[in-house]
Amino acid sequence: MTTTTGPLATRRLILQGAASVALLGLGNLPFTASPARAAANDKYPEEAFRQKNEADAIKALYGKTAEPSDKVRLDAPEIAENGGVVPVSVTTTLDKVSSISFFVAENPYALAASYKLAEGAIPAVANRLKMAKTTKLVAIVEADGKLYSASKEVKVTVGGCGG
Amino acid sequence: MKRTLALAMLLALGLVATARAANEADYKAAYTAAEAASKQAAGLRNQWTVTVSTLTAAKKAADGGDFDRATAAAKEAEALAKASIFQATSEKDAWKAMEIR
Amino acid sequence: MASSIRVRATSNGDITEVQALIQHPMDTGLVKDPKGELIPAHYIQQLKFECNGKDVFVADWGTAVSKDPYVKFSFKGAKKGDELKISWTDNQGASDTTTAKIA
Amino acid sequence: MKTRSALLLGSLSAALVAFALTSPRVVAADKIDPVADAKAFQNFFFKKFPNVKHEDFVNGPYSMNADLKRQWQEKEEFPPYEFALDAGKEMFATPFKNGKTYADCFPDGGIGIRQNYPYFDTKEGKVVTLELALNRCREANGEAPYSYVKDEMASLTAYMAYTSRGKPMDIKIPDDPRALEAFENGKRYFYTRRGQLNFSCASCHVQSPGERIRAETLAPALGILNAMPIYRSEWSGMGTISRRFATCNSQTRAVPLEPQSDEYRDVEYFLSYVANGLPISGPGARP
Repeated sequence: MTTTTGPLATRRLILQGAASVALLGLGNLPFTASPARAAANDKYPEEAFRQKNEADAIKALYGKTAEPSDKVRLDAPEIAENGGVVPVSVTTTLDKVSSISFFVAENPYALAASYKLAEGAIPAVANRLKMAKTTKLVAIVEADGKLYSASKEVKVTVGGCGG
Repeated sequence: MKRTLALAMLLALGLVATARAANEADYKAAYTAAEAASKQAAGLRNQWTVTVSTLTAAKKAADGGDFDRATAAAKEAEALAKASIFQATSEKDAWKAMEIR
Repeated sequence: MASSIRVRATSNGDITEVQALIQHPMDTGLVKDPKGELIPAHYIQQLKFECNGKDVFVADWGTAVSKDPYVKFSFKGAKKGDELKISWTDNQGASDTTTAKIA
Repeated sequence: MKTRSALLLGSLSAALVAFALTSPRVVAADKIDPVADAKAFQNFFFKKFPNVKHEDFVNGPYSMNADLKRQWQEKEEFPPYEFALDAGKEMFATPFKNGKTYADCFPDGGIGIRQNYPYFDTKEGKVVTLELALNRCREANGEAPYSYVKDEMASLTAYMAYTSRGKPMDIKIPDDPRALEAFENGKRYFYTRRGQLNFSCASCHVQSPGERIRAETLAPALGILNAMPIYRSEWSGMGTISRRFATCNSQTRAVPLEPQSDEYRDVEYFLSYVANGLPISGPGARP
């Protein structure tokens, strides 16, 4: 994330503040909201990418919640070399995996990337993500209709000494 | 240790705000002095970015008619310029202390 | 000008490993340019990999994917010489496509 | 802001005094002796980081931190400077309006020669860097020179560096008092403190390589230019040596000089000469 100090950083903080306030209101949304169609369709999950926080984004994308599983191995640096380019990858021993997604909790919009794996695709993916600041990183794997997750904290800060 | 003390002292000296409200004449005097020091620092190829930004802030404040702030900023710019001149001259020999031999 | 997609697909007989690097600014729409105006959001939304006529891998991307995005995955069911078709579309309607032979 | 930098100033000079006391024997270095300087320079780093392989120093921060090295190697599989490299290769082969190309300006057609730059031009009596030679080639062929800090220059130098990858740095100092003077000027610039933060290049790259300045790990000065030009995630773009010098200056709050001004050419000459023997690893990817 290019370092934007000054007015913009404060604007983003206000943004996040507003987001968390809005979220409280959402909290009591009836759980039985219509589950989004299975992620396997071709449509770009517009709604999921608009969600601010990770729980909403998972619900919007998959319509169900995930349970942590040690079969999902999430690989990300402890201290990001640079918030703009963070190499992140996930592999899993689960089979019949149809979708893998990455959520960066502290980003303005939590859902970063979602991958749909067709028949024969090896359940693993590596990519480079942007992280606004030190954040929890969550990887979700949809295997045989159930959701499994792994998460890790990545420390992010700017570089350089003065300026 | 002695060298840095002098540097900090010089910096502090420049920051002393004049008691009575500054008027345009005070500002002009302070600004010309600051500009001269800044030119000298540039001449030594050792200008500081903060000197340049403080000088522009002084000018901006003066254009806005706030001569108190403008004079204070001009004085600070002068102090910064002087500090950078002091740094350039003292480093002429001081650099050898860090040289790997 | 060369395509915006650089891809390397290598097969060890059974599994094909695919790496792709795409030239794209991936602007989030939250960053200001030096003049203080917001740079409009401009990011790849969908990236598709097809082989032998069917999708093998589809990426849906948001604004958190890095500039000049990179992705790596592998899949079974293709062999050396098969053709891999890669295409992307972004939120401003631009797109690009290229094909690569599996080495 | 003011107190923070005063604090920095104070703590820094304390560290300086400590360093000065421990630095090896102080000898009146009136006679300029680049060979001895280079030997002392390299030994300082070899002793300070005994388990870093000598040729690994050219990988800057990645020679200092295992986790960073892993992140870097992952990126090197498909490096972000790939586009600049391809663009540079294409530009290098594209003839100028007069039909000539860069190959006509450089020995061996410009391929595999980066390790000899910068060199001391005895006719001009000054150091000539690769970036300067490229622009002079353009001007000699009626083309407008490129900006020293923008992508075109970075792409050209990326391609030329790539053709020299692995070759040991091989900078020569001719038997010419002006060349010795340029070397000494470069050395003086490298060790001179500047900016309100009162840092010299050595304050970071000699005193504390491997340590962090916020997110970044400081690279050792030895071999620091061998990986140039670099793709920096921080700039999410390519950076030439000129751009790196200017940004380093402004970080210590010193106003940068004009790109390719004598001081920058001389410090590049000094830093490249003391890295003689270490492999060229450009173009590089850095935080």
